[in-house]
Amino acid sequence: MLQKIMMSGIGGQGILFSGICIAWAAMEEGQYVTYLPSYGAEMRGGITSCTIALSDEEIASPVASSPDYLVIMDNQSLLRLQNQTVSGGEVFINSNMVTDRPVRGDIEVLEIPVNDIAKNSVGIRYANMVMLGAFVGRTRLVKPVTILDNMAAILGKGKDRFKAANIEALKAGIDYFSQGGGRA
Amino acid sequence: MLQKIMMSGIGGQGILFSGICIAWAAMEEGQYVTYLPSYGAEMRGGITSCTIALSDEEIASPVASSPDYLVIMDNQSLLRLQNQTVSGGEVFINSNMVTDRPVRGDIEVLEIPVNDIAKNSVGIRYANMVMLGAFVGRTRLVKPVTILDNMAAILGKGKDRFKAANIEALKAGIDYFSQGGGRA
Amino acid sequence: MKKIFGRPASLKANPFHYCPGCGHSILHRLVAEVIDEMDIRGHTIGIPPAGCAVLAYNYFDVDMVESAHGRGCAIATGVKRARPDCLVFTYQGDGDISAIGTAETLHAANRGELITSIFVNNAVYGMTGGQMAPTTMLGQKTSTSPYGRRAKVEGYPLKITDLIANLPGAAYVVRTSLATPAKVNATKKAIRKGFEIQRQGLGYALIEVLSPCPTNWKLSSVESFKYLEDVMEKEFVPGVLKDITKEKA
Amino acid sequence: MKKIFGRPASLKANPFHYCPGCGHSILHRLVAEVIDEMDIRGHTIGIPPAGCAVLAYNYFDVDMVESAHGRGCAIATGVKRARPDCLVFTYQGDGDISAIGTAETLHAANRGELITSIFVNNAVYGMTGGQMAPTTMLGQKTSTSPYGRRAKVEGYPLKITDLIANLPGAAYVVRTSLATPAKVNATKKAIRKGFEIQRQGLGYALIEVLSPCPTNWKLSSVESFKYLEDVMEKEFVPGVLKDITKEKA
Amino acid sequence: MAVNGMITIDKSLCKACELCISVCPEGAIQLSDEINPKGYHPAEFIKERCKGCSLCALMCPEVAIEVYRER
Amino acid sequence: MAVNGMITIDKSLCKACELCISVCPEGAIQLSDEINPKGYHPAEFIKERCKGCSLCALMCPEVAIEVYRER
Amino acid sequence: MSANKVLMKGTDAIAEAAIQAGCRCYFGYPITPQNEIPEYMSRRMDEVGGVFLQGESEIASINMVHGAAATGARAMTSSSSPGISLKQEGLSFLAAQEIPAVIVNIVRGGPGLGNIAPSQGDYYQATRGGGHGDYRMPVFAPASIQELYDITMESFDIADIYRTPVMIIGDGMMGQMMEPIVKHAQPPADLPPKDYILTGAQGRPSRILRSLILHPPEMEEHNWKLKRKYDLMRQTLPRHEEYMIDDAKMVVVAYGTAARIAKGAVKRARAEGLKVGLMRPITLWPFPDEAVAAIAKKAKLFLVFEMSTGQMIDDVKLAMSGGVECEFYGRPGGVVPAPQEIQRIIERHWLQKEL
Amino acid sequence: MSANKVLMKGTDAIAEAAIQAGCRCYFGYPITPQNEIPEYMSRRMDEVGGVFLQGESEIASINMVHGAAATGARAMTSSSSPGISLKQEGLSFLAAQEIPAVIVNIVRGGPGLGNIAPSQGDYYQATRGGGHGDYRMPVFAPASIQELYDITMESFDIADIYRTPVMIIGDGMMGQMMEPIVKHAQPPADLPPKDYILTGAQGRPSRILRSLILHPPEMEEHNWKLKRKYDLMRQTLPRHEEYMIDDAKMVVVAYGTAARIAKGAVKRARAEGLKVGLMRPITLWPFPDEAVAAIAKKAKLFLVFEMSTGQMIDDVKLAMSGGVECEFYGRPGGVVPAPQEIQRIIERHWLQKEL
Ligand SMILES: Cc1ncc(C[n+]2csc(CCOP(=O)(O)OP(=O)(O)O)c2C)c(N)n1
Ligand SMILES: Cc1ncc(C[n+]2csc(CCOP(=O)(O)OP(=O)(O)O)c2C)c(N)n1
Ligand code: SF4
Ligand code: SF4
Ligand code: SF4
Ligand code: SF4
Ligand code: SF4
Ligand code: SF4
Ligand SMILES: [Mg+2]
Ligand SMILES: [Mg+2]
Repeated sequence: MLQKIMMSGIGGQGILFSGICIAWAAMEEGQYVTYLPSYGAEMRGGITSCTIALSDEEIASPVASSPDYLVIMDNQSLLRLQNQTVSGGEVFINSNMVTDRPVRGDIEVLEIPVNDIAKNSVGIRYANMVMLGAFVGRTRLVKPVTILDNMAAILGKGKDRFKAANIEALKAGIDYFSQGGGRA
Repeated sequence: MLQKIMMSGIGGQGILFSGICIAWAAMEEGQYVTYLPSYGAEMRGGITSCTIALSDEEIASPVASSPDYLVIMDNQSLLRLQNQTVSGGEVFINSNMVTDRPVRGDIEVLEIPVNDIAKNSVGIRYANMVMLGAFVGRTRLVKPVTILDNMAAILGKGKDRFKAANIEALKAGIDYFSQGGGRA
Repeated sequence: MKKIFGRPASLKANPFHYCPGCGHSILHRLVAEVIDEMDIRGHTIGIPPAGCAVLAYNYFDVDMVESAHGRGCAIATGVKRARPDCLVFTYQGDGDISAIGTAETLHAANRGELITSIFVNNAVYGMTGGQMAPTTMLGQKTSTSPYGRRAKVEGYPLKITDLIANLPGAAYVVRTSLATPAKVNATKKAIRKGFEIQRQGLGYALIEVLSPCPTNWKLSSVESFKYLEDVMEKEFVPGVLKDITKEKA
Repeated sequence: MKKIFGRPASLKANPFHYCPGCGHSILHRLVAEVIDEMDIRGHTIGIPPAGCAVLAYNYFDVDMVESAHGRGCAIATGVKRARPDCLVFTYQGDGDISAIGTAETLHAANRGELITSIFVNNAVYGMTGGQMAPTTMLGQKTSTSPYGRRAKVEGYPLKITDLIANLPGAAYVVRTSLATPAKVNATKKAIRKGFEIQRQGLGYALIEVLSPCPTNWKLSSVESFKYLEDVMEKEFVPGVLKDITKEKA
Repeated sequence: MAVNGMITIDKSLCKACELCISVCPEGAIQLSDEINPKGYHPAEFIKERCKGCSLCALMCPEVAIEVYRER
Repeated sequence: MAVNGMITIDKSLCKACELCISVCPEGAIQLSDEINPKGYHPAEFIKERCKGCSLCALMCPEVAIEVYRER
Repeated sequence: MSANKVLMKGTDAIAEAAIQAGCRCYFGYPITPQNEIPEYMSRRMDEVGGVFLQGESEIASINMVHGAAATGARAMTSSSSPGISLKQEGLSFLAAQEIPAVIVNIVRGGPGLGNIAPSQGDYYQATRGGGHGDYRMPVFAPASIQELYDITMESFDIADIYRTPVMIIGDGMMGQMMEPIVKHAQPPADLPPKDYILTGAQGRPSRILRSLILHPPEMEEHNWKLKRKYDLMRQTLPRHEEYMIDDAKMVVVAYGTAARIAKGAVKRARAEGLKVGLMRPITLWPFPDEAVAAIAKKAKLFLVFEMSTGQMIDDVKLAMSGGVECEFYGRPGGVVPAPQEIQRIIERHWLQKEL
Repeated sequence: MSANKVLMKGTDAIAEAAIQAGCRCYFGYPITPQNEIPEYMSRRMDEVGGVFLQGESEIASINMVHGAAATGARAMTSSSSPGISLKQEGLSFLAAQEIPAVIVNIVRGGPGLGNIAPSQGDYYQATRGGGHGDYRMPVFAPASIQELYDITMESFDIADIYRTPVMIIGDGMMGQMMEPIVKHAQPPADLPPKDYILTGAQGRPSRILRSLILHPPEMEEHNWKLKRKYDLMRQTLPRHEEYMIDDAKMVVVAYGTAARIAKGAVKRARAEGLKVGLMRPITLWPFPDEAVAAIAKKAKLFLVFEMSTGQMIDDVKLAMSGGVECEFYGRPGGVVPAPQEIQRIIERHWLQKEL
C-alpha cells in the first residue's frame, strides 16, 4: 500500500533531515521509498518541505498531490498545506509554533508541544527529531528502532557527535503518544 | 541555351571584375545570368576564379563542373582547370604569363599576348580588361558595346576615374581577334 | 513631526524576496532614491541579472528587460544604441558581471558605452546556493570550494573593477561598501554620479558595491556586515578608481 | 662552410599557406626553434586558434588539438590539468584571444594556469578578410570600419596584455615585435622565457607579438614591417609588462 | 532631553535582521515577542529615546522604517 | 675583403616578399626574373658579398634561406 | 526584362533588403561565408543613420539585438553555423520574451569548424530549436537572390506580427552568387502596435520583458500560449514552390541551393520523358505539411535531396504520414553536385521502381 | 532487499557513478537544479586525486572538457537547459573531432530563463543536435536513481567505444529525489585503445585532433564516416522498457519522470480492467524505432505523454510510420501531474476510441 508523508517547516528547522530518517529506515526495512525535497528558489528565505513515499511496490511519483500525513512545524506551512491532505488524513502540528489550527473537519489533528519537549530534553535545536519521534511513534510507518539503530549511518561520517542528542530527542518524541499525549 | 564561362587568375589580376562585366552585360541584354566567385580561404595567397552562367532560361546551378569556355591568366590556373573544359570548349590563354600549354587535343586554344597589348595601351594593370575584350570580341556571348556602354555603372559610384582606362584596354582586347590575332 | 525618511516612489510596493539582511535590498532602495531625485523614472531602462536580483523588475518601477546570465552589458549596449535618449543601467552580481559576463562587460567598458553598471559583489553565487565566485576570498569556504579557495587551484579573487579602470572607455569607476550607514550614503552618491556621468555622455560608469550575503556566508545579518567591513574591504578596498571629471579638472 | 642557419626540426616540411611577408610564418619558425632548443617536442601540446593560424598543426611537429574560436585558454586548461607533465601552449590571434575569447583568456590568467599563450597581434581579423579587431588602431580603415576606427563608436584599441599584467596569476607578460631582425631575436627569447616560466610552475605566461598582415593592411611586405615599427609600436609599446622572476630577485 | 524624533516600523515587512538595532545610537529599537506572518519577531520602536537620525532607516533592507522629526 | 659567408635560397618556397633583401646589409640578394611554380619571382643570392650575418634568414617568413659561414 | 535591374550578390541583397525594411540596428561578428553582410552594413548604416556595431562575439551580438529589439527597433544579426550555435541561448530568450528579430545563417560545412563550402547541415538546429525549451521560429530558405531580397524584407514584418525571431537560411553559394534583381521598397503591411516595447515609462506604467516564470502553472500557461502562436503560424506561414508536379509520378523534394540543382535535374529528366516534379519548401518551419500530404496522394515516389546526410527527410516523412515511398540522396560537406548527377539518381530510382 | 543499499539523491548518484567509472576530470558552472553535481565533485575529486574546476562559464567548461578528453582523460560536465544551449558549439566540436565525453543536462522549464521545475522541453535539442552540422550523440533518459547511477557509469564506456559525446538527460525531480540504490564498481568492458589521444609526441609521429576540413570531398567523406558510425549506434544502442505491453490495445509512450508517472497510471488503468501498457524509451537517440514499430503492429492506439508541448512524438510517429493512431498529452512548464490524471486521460481515449 502507498503512503505519502509531507513534512514542512521554516528553513533550518531540520525537517529535511527528519524526512531522510524516515526514508532511510524504510529502506532498511525493505520497503520501496522515495524522498523528494523542495529545492531551488523556493527555498529562498521561507519554507522548506519534503515528501516521502512508502510502498510495498515500485513507486510511480515521488510527488504528493494529496499526502496521507502532514507534519507541520510552523504556521506558514500549515496555511500553505492544510488543504492538500486527503480526507481522513492525519496532521501532526508543532503546537508551540503553529498559532492557527486546520479549519477542515475531515482530518485528524495531532498537536505536539514539540519545542517544550525539546527544551526539556536536549534542547530546542532538536525539535525536528522530537517531532519525528512523535510521528513514527504513533504511525509506525517505520519502526522507531530502525531509525535509532541507523542514526550513525544516517548522520554520515564526521557527525557522530550529534548522534546522542538526536537519539535523545527522538526518544522523547516517541514517548509522547505512548504516554497518552496528544488529544489528552 | 546554357553557356558557362570560368575565368581564373592570380589574386589582383582583376579577373573577378572581368567576370562581373560579362554578367552585367548579360543582364542588360535580358539574358538569365549567374556569377559565382571563388571565396573565403581558397583566396588566401593563390588563385581567384569565377564562373559565369548565361542562358535564355532560368539557371539551375551557378557552378560549372565542365565550363564551355575557360579564361586563363596564369600558369597555375591552367594546370588546375585545363581538364575541366568540355570537349570542344575554347580556352583563352594569356600567352605572356602562361608558360605551359593545354595537353588535350579536343579543345580549341586561343593565345592572347595580354600583357603586351595592355602595356601598349593603358598599362599592365588593365590586363584583365584586355583579356575580357578579346574574349567577348571573339565569342560575342555578350555584345562588347553593352559592356562599354555600362562601364560607369559596373564600376560603381566614385570610380569614374578608372572608366577611360578600362574602356581603352577593353577596346584594345576587342580589336585583337578582329584584326586577325590568335592562331595567326 | 514631519516625515524625513520613507519609501522612494520608484520602488514598487512589493516586499523584497531577499533573505533577511541582504545587501540587495538596501541597494535597491538607493537606486530607487537616485531615480527619484534625478526625476528620471520616465526615461530609464534597467537590465536585471541572472542572480538573486533576477526579480529586480518586481521592485524598480521603470522599464526593464531581463538578461541572459552575464549578458547585461551587451543587452544594455543594444538598448542604449537604439535609444540614446534613455538612461540605461545594468544591475549585476559578481558571477554575472565578472565570470560568464567578463567579455561583455570589458568590451562595453572599452567601447565607452554610455551605460551605468551597478555591480553587487557579495563574493559568492547567491542565487544558486553559495558556490565560489570570481570574487570569493582566498580561504573562503563555499559549496564548490569546500576546502577554502586556494590561489594555486582556483586562482585569486578577481577584481574586474580594477581592470576596467584601466580602459580609456571607462569614465567613472568606483568601489563602495554597504557596511555602515555612512558607507550606504557614499554608495548612493556614487550611483548618482554614475548616472550623471552617463547623462553627460562621458563614458562607461561602473559602481562596485560590496554587499553581504548572510545566507551563504552562514553569518547573522549583523555579523555579515561586520565581516564586510573587517575582512572583505581589506581585499576589495573601497575608493574611486577612476573619475575623468576629476582628471580633467 | 658550416651551416649556421636552417629549418628547425620541429617545423614540418610543409610550405606555409600564409601570404607573402606574413608574421605568422616568422613566428612559427621561432616557436619551433625554441621547442628544438628546449628539446621538448616529445611532451609539448599545442592549441591553434580559429584564425589564419588555424592550420598551425600542419607546421608544428607536436601534438595539437584544434580549438573553437577564442576558447584556446579553456582547452589548454583542460589539457594541462589532465596532463600536468606536458608543456601546453596556445597560439592565438587578437580576435581570438581578446574578442570572443576575452573571458577564457582572463580567467585562465587569473587562475595562474600553467600554460603559455602566444598572442599574434596584427590589428585585424586576418583569416576572415580584414575586419576590425579589438586591437585595430584608431582611424585604421578595415572592412568593418570603413570610415576608420572611431573611439566614440567602436571604442579604443584593447590592450588585453596590459590588463593581464595586473592579474596575480600571471607570471610573465611581455609584448614584442617582429619589425626587425633584432626584435625577431628578442621575440624568440621571450617565447623561450614563457615556456620556461611554465616549466618552473610559476604561473601563466603571455607573449604578445606585434605582427604584420600585409594583405589586409594593403601594404607591401616591406612597407608593412615599417608600419609595424613606425605606427603600431607607438600604440602597442613593446616591453616586459610583468616578470615575477625579476620581482622576486 | 526632549524627544525630537520618532520612527514607524512596518512589522509585516520586517525580517528581524536587527541591523536597525545594531546601528541605533540611542538603543531605541528592539525585537518584539510577537511573530509576524513571515514568522519573524519584528523590530519594535521604543519611544522616548529617538533622535530622528535615520541611521536605522538607512540600513533597513526591507524599507520597513519611516522616520519623523520635529522641525 | 674575402667572402666569409653564403646562403642558399629554396626558390620553390620563396614568395618574393623581399624582406631578406630589405635587411641584407651587403645587398647580396635580389629578385630573379624567373617565375616559380607559385607564380612569384623568387629571390636569388648574389655571390661575393655575403658576410653570413643571417639577418636575411631571420626575417624570411618561408624559412627558404639557409646560411653557411667559414668557421 | 532588365528594367531597373541590378546585379547583386546574396549577402548584399540580404543587407540592403534589411535596410529597406527599416532595419536600423545590426550587430554581428565576422565569420566566413557571410562577412559581406556586416561589411555592407558597416558602410550602409552610417548612410541611413542606423546602428552598425561589430560585437565582441556572436553571443554579444545576439544579446545586443535583444536589447535593441526590446526598445522596438528592427534589429538583425547574421552569422554562420558555429556562430549560430553560440546564439542558441539568445534565440531561446528572444522566443521566450517574444521579441521580434531577424537572424541570418549562411550555413557552412560542419560539424565543428568544418569548412566554408555550401551545406545544409543546420536544418535540424534551425527547425527544432537548437536552443533549450519548447519554442519554434519561422525559418525561410530562399533559392535565388531575388527571393533572398524579398524574404529578408518580409521577415521583419513576420517577426513583428508574431513577435518572434525569424531565421533566414542560406549557404556560401547563395551568399556569394550574383544575380540580377529588382530592388523595391517595403510593401505596406498592417502591423500590430508595439505596446510592449521599452521606451522609458514616461506617463505610463513601467513595462517588463522577462522569461523567468517560477510558478509552474504560470509557466505552463506561457508554454501553451506560445504553442497556440506556433499553431497559428503553422496555418498561415507555410510556403513552397511546385514545379511540374501535376502529372508527376516522382517528386523531388529539396530546398535552397539543392532545389536549384534539383530543378535543373527535373528539367533534364522531363526532356527524357520522365514524369518528375519538384517540391521546394520555402519555409522549413513551419514545414509545408499539407502540400507534401497532397502530393503524396498523387505521386508514387518521393526523392528527398539534401546537401547533408539527411535531416529534412524527417519532416517529409512526418508530413506524408506513410503512404508513398521516400528515397534519399545526400551530398554533405560542401560538394555541389551538377544537375546531371541528380538526374542520374532520378533515372535510377525511376527504373528501379518501374514507374 | 536492503543488502548494502544506500539512500542517494539523483545528482549525487550521477557524480559518484562518474567517479566509479574513472572520471577524473570534471568541469562545470553552477545552475539550478544541478548544482549538487559540481558541489559533490568539488569534495570528491580531491579525495580521489582528480580534477574539479568550476569554469568561468558553461562555454569554458565544455572546452575544458574538450581539452582534458583530448588527452585521454574521462571527462564530464553538467548543466541545465540555458547552460546546455551555450555548450552547443562545444558539443559540435566534440562530435566532429570524435572526442569522448559525458554531458549531463538536468533539464528545467524553458524557453529562456523559464524556471527550475521538472521539464522535458529539451528533447529536440538533445536528439537533433542543437549544435551546427550533421552530427548525433547518444542520449540517455534514466527514470530511477539506480538507473541514473548505472547509465552514467556505462556512458563513459559508450563514449570511449564510439568516440562520441554522450548526453544524460534528467530533470529537477530526478536530480533531487532520493531512492535506495546499490552502489557498485564499473563492470569490465573491452575498450578500443585510445590511439588518437594527445600525450606529447615522444617516440611517435605527432598527432592532430581537428575538425577543419576545407576540401569538400574530404569533408563529405568525414560526414559519411560519422554517418556510418551513427548508423552502427542505431543498431547497437537503442534501449527501452516495456510494461504490460503483450496484450495492450493502448500503449503509453513516455520517458524519464513522465514514464514513472505513466507507469503508475497504467497500473491504475489495468486495475480498472483496461488493457494498457507502457513503452519507455531509455535511449532518446538512437530512438528505439524497431520496438515502437513492433508494438505498432499489435496495439490500436499510442498515447505519447511528455512534460512539454510535444517533441518525442515526432520520433514515435517516424518509428511507427503511419498505421496506428497516435494521441498526445503534454504538461509543460514544470507541472508534475499525478498518475490519476494520466489515468483519466487514458480512460478518456479508451472510451472515445471504443477500445
Ligand atoms: C547560462 C546560465 N548559467 C547559469 C545560470 C545559473 N545562475 C543564475 S544566477 C547565477 C550566479 C549568481 O551569482 P551572482 O552573479 O554573484 O549574483 P548573486 O546571486 O550573488 O547576487 C548563476 C550561475 C543561469 N541562469 N544561466
Ligand atoms: C564561433 C566562431 N566565430 C567566428 C569565426 C570566424 N573566424 C575565424 S578566425 C576569426 C578571427 C581571426 O582574427 P584573429 O584572431 O585576429 O586571427 P588572425 O587571422 O588575424 O591571425 C574569425 C572571426 C569562427 N571560426 N568561429
Ligand atoms: S542568497 Fe545572499 S544574496 Fe541572495 S538574497 Fe539571500 S542573502 Fe541576498
Ligand atoms: S591574411 Fe594577414 S595574417 Fe593572414 S596569412 Fe595573410 S598576411 Fe598573414
Ligand atoms: S532614527 Fe536614529 S535614533 Fe531614531 S530609532 Fe532610528 S537610529 Fe535610532
Ligand atoms: S532593519 Fe528593518 S528588517 Fe531589519 S530588523 Fe530592523 S526593521 Fe526589521
Ligand atoms: S647572411 Fe647576411 S649578408 Fe649574407 S645574404 Fe643574408 S643578410 Fe646578406
Ligand atoms: S624573405 Fe624569403 S620569401 Fe621573402 S623574398 Fe626573401 S627568400 Fe623569398
Ligand atoms: Mg554574487
Ligand atoms: Mg588578427
